[in-house]
Amino acid sequence: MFDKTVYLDNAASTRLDERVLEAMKPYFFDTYAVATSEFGYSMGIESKEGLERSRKVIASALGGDANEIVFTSGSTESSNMAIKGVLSALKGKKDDHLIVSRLEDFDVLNTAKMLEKQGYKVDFIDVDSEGVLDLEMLKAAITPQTALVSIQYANQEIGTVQDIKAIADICKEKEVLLHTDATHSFTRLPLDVSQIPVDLVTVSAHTIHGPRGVGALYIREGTPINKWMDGGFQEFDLRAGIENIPGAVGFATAVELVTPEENEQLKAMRDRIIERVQSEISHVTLNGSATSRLPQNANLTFHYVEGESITLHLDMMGFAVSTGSACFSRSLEASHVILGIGGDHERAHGSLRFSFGRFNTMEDADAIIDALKEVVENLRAISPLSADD
Amino acid sequence: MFDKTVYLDNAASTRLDERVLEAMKPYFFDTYAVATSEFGYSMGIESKEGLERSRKVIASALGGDANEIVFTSGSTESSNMAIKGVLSALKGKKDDHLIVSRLEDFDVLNTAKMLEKQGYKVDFIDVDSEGVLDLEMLKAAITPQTALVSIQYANQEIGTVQDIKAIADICKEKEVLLHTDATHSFTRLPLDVSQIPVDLVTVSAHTIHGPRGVGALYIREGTPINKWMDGGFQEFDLRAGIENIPGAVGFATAVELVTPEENEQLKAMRDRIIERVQSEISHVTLNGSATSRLPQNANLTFHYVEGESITLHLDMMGFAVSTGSACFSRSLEASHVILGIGGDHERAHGSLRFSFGRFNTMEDADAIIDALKEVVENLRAISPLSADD
Amino acid sequence: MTFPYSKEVLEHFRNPHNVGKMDDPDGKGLEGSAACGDMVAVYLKVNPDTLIIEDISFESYGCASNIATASIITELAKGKTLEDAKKITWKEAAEALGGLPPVKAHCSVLAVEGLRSAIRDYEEKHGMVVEDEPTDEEVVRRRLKHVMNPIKGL
Ligand SMILES: Cc1ncc(COP(=O)(O)O)c(C=O)c1O
Ligand SMILES: Cc1ncc(COP(=O)(O)O)c(C=O)c1O
Ligand code: FES
Ligand code: FES
Repeated sequence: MFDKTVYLDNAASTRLDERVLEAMKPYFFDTYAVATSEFGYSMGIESKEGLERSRKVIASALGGDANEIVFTSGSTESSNMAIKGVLSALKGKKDDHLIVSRLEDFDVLNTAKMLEKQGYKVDFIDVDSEGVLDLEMLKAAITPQTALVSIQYANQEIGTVQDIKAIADICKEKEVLLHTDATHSFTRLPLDVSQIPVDLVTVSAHTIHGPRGVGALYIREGTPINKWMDGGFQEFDLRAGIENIPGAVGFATAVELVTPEENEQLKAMRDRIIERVQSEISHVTLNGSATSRLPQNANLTFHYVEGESITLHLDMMGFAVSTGSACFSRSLEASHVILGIGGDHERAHGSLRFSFGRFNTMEDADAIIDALKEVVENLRAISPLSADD
Repeated sequence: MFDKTVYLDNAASTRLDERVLEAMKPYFFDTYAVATSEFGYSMGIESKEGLERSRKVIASALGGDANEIVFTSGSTESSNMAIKGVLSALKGKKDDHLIVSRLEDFDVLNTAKMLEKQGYKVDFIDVDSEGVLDLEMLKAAITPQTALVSIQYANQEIGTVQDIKAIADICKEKEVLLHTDATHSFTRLPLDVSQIPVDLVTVSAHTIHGPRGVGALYIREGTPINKWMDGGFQEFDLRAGIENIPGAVGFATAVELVTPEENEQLKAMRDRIIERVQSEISHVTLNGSATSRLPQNANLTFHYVEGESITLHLDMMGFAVSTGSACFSRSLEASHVILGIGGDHERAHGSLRFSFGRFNTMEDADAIIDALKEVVENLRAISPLSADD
Repeated sequence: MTFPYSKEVLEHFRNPHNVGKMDDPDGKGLEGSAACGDMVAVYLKVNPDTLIIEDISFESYGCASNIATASIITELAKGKTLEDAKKITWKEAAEALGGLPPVKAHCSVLAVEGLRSAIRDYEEKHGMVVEDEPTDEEVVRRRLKHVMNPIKGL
């Protein structure tokens, strides 16, 4: 429909990098056997080597050991496995208390809610108006019955980055296990498990130009965790099912392709959008922290207009972005994240998330700003709401 | 190392078909957005269309409706979801009894064993010496407390195909739900859920030259089943996590590429190996049914020799096959399938599975038979076991 | 090539030394059973004056480790006195083979047991010892227990 879509929804998913596919191809066409034991046949042994090399890449990007990485089908599975696996392993010991933040993505949030229905006690920790976790509330919530704390490293929507070190130190001091969903921060921000005592980390490939359907869970050696998917003995007997070796290789390649320069470039685009929009469009609120923020994320509310209308206009002009508006979502509910930072429904409905990736340029950022100025002005012209109310 | 490996382990996994990758590429590079709601942006709506088209292909290959297909990460996940999802939905009603066959693959078998440990009652139904399920024993095992029967359609190792219609009729008459693991029969043998009253069917892409990491679960409309992976609302709110659309498209393409002619060709290679080996090598036993058998599977025991030794010799000659020998497996346990049909350990240790795929030729079948004659003769010459004992 | 086995193991596997049943052996040992997937028979010819092993052969039913270890054991034992041959350990056999995968250590253990059992058989026949323990599946499992962890190996 357009020559080229300007895709600024990289937080939802990203375009595969051609080099990732190239790295996967040998495992599609030449070394396609399952990973056999070392007593299997040559092709299976080579498959296994490809898998284990990939595991090492993921591990070292996190500062962990290869035997602490379990491949999964994605972040959702990693977080399900982390939370359900730890709680079931601790059943009867520290069995009934889970702590999560209010801003978690659904993988953690809905797992927590489901467990609450099953009889677990769950505390949802508040955040401030920038989305920063209330550390005092976290401290106060931890009891001797607390089995696990699950706090994301960076937020999917408003981009706020938590002080994961402070959170980990609290958990360590109180001797509770800590899981963090690092889906959006992985490779974009440092998280070194040899320095920061988190016990479980959720990461995923498709947010960094890797393949869909692959993720991993870092599990610190010695962490009590039960097998979550039953079946064969794969993945240290913790996650059954044939290994997705092309996927793992693609994931590892995607990790290796991320550079500090790229992250700087993302940050520059993010800052351009935040600065230009705030100076060139009136009645705009930045959602999330101005300082402690994912390099690739800008989230802004355009007051008095509704997000789905903006995104539809932008879509017709060739731009893809997402909004926290209820109208846009499948569940027709306003963003729990914007509500969680104390925003009202109007703030959620008018919010747009711009998330950058490798294939974006500064021209993309400038182009969407120009488009926004026009769209927002037109929609405001027909809106019954205004600053005068 | 060799010009070409003759790969005869297609039951473990298969080489990707180039045409499958071609079909996936647009979803890697052009239409890479997540599937958005119809109120999302264009690229997300196109992604969703790709997903739904694929769902229809899988559905119609099974005779079901598109809204009865849930995509998963593979057979293991499908079976976990089927069994755990149904049992948890029926909890407190018909809650505590599960029936499986002794020959199930680990996805079903180990799920059943884990549930048994958690307090469920599990019956393991016997099979005869060809691997055919004992229907009388099944009938007798079903009680008013039976929540689910899970019997595979075709066996992964010895290739025996069950009379799924008879099994489904029994379950229907007794009003219990039936799950079948159709991993190996899918597209190779007909299974039409509009004719045969199975309620849940596990299928997977990587056994038919589709991508790794994608499977599906057919769930008959109205079947009580709980969500198994918590998180977002994807897949009819039954399986959270971003949809692997390239994977789904690849799976659908793989299904469409299977032809009746190909299945005939597989059968011809299978029969060649069974016939030539039995007539040209002494002391050989066919494992599994001679008549009710997967078109792509031959499984034979070469008595007095051990499978890992054979496979290693064959490997050095460029052939990849697998064996039920304990020495070959990761768990160092002999095949539960061969033991399950009443074979002794020696029969399991000397068994080889030859499984054919699209990229095999009749020359491959003949070449491995010639190699086998030499290898088996040499190993028998040094074996302390012989027909004379 | 990415085999888990050393060059030496593969060489002995491909072309095992001293194979075959021996007619009229002076001592004979059979260890393991087809049930556990390993079985080794060892046959001895012993000089009754020097108690030196003058000839030795084996038969093996098992994996590559099993075959290769049985082969190297016969090489190591040939020309040794019974006393010295008894002292050959599976470690020495494994070393002579350039190492064995840890998880397969039991296969080499079994080959060594085969040799020792053949020596014991000779000694019994010649009134040198009495004690014997039949090797059934139970005994093998017990022996193998400490060398078998299916996930981690040794
Ligand atoms: C922070 C976060 N965690 C987890 C997920 C779930 O990831 P996936 O859908 O890849 O399983 C998402 C998805 O958007 C996310 O934003
Ligand atoms: C009959 C059967 N069901 C299920 C599975 C598990 O499939 P996957 O490993 O693709 O999840 C297998 C794997 O070999 C199988 O043979
Ligand atoms: S305004 Fe129409 S769905 Fe929200
Ligand atoms: S003989 Fe089975 S592992 Fe060696």
